[in-house]
Amino acid sequence: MKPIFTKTKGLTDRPFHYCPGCTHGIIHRLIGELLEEMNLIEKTIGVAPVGCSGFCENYFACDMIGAAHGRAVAVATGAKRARPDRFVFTYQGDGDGASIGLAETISAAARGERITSIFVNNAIYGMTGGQMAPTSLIGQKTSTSPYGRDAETMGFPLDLPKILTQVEGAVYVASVSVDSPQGIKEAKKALRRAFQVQLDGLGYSFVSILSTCPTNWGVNPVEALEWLQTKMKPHFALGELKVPTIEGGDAV
Amino acid sequence: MALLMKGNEAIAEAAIQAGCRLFYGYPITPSTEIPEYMAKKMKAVGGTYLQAESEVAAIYMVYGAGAVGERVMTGTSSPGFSLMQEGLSFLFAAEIPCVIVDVMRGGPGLGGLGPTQADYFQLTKGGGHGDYHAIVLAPSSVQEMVDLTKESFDLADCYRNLVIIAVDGILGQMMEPVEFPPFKGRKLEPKDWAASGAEGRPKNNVISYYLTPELGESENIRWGDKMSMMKEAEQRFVEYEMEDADYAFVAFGTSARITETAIDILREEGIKVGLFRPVTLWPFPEKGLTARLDQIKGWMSIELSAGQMIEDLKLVVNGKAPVGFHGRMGGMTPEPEDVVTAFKEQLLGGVQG
Amino acid sequence: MSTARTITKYKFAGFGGQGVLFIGKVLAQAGMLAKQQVTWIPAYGPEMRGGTANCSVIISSKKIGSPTVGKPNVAIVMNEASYLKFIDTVVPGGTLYVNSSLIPELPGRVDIRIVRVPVNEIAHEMGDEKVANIVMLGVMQAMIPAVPDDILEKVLLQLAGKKPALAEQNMRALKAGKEYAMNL
Amino acid sequence: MNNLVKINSERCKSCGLCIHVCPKDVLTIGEIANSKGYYTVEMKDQTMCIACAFCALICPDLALEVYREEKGK
Repeated sequence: MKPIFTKTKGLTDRPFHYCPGCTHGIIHRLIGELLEEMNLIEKTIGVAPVGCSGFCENYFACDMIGAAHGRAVAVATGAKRARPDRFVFTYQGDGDGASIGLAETISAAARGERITSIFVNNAIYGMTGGQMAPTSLIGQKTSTSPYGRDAETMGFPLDLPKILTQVEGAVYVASVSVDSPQGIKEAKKALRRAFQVQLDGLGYSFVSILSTCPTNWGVNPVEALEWLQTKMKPHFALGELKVPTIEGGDAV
Repeated sequence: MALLMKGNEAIAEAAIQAGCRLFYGYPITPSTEIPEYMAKKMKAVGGTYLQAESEVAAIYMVYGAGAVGERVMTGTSSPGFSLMQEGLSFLFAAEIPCVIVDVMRGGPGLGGLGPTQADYFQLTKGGGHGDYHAIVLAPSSVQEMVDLTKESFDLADCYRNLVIIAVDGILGQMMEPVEFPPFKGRKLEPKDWAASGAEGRPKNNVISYYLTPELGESENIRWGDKMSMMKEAEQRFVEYEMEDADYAFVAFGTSARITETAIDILREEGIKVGLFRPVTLWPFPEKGLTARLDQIKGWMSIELSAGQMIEDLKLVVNGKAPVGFHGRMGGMTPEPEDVVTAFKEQLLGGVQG
Repeated sequence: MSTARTITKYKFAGFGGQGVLFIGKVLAQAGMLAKQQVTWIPAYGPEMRGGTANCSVIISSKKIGSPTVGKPNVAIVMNEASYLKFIDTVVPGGTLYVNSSLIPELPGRVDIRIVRVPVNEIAHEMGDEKVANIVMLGVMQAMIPAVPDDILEKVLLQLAGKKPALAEQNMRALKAGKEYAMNL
Repeated sequence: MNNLVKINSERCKSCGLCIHVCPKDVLTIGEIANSKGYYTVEMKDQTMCIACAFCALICPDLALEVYREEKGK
């Protein structure tokens, strides 16, 4: 029989600790596949965040560094500047990248660090039990917005990829979603381009991925896909928001 | 040939000579000559200077470079050092070798730019969370800043531990003649633990957490053993006029220099006093102090703070002799004559010279 | 230089731009070349702007303990604020060099020597007011030489670096200061 | 057709996303629980499987592998 789909060597054999239906696993797999397909496993230094994906160093087959809350991009910067020959990526949640580590993210983007950030947005703090995130939607009930997020007192959800399009050193910015097989294929395409941007030394590349949190959203995994599609997608800019240009303004 | 150099610049040059090719930092007075020197010189030696967006980012950039196995340094001053405390705790747990310079200035708060030693607690007791210690070196001359900086990278690599060079604003800003003699380093193990890309070997993870309390305890015990080892092997101090001393001052850095002059004044009056100068603030040189306990009739801690090191001194003296204190704060420094007067008042029962 | 134990503590003070840190550095460097122990400490930070920039220099025949100069043997004050700040700190028997171009006759002291020199005018007559600091260094060197003349001149030339015009101007200023002192 | 979705039942967490995206409805939650207590996914109708691999694409736990029957073998 011809294998159509088998496990990538870019991931270890360790089973994921994520809740049933959590789409972190899909994103891990896409990254693992690309590390293998692009022949990067032995050349990569990944940086893990704090949050649900804070143990992801156990899953990726490459060398990994565990960062502190929000500091993954700074750690990645330090590693990349020390070893410019290595492929360096960060894997971060929305709290990590858009709240406690917002300054690090935007500053690394402004410097055009040759690193790739994968930003997983599930509109909630999953690891700690479902508190409000910088990306939580207006009206969304979380354990720290029990009556729903209201803009008056808690402000508005932050669309980080949209902001990053305004930062010169951020060369590739995409916002994708892993809520369907088609979406997953597009997400992989975006990640591949982001990786290539780094390999080509063009600047900072950033891929935001809308992801689910069935447990803390209080829905089953299939309902979670629908919640993502109907509630989250309308609130966040989607697609390849910024692509590198060559002289003459054409996309490469 | 001797060069006349500022302490901050001498530290930066010594670091480069020790093989440090990465400096991540954020400028803050009175440590700014360190990043400035690095910005100028790193390029020439094929290294990297990077100005971080904050001290928080800077210390984690240090983490990244240390985790991939490279020699790396940052330098800052007290408020910036405060911002780095979270990172220091993480770097300790991840066992990242690195060198941090704290050129202390007045506090608390934004404080002033004058010299102080009021970061002593933060430096030696661990300003971040958890049970940890950095090796803390306290030079008292520009030459010693060079010698200790060169050695600090070996110490960091040897123990996979943080090494902090603690000076005050005066030492950072002061020019003194210095020489850069060749440095014979320690024999060091290859960094096979580093997360530098898993070419031809199993993958490495460099992390700072543990999943279970059992593992948490065993890791803490292992780190504790490492700290005991450093405590045993790395205590350092320098003595001045201690051989026949009846009374002894304990002081480090600039206050030790001031105290030396006070000792000269007292010696001219025939009073037998000496100086015990800790060179390592952590590990505190307990062994050297203990060896003098039977000899010394009274101790006195001289600090540019409200009295922080005196707590460590009292733990060692343990009631065997009186312990006096004199200090200035907020960026002021005592005159040697002030030290003399305080000594006479506190330890000679108010006898005026 | 005598072989007996000597230690001289200097304070150089003025407002930012008067080059007081520079002449302190020249003296320290010259002291080092003259095989003496030296320290140089600037007052740094906000103090460098406005009021009083100053530096402390010690030249000693033995190891220097305290590098701070609370009570200088010699003080150079280039503006009025510095005069007021430091006149009382000079040790009895010490010397205070005063830039009389900018500092009016103010209450003085009888237990120290006060040397008033219109260094700005002297420098101005030479065509460059910026070397007033070097003129004062020349006065000081003529009155109580801190280091051998040739070493001081060598350092002054060295520190001018690659600017021959500046080096020449400095040498002339040093000489002008010395000559002024001879006639005091 | 005799394509195969090979299920690593120890990795399956019974989330049901594979069933949700399968265009041919060949998967179901089975009656057997794995060591973690999850009733794992099974192929209920191998003949209908077109080996599109949508199930494996969306499986968050790497529990599925997909094989296509090769012609003439």
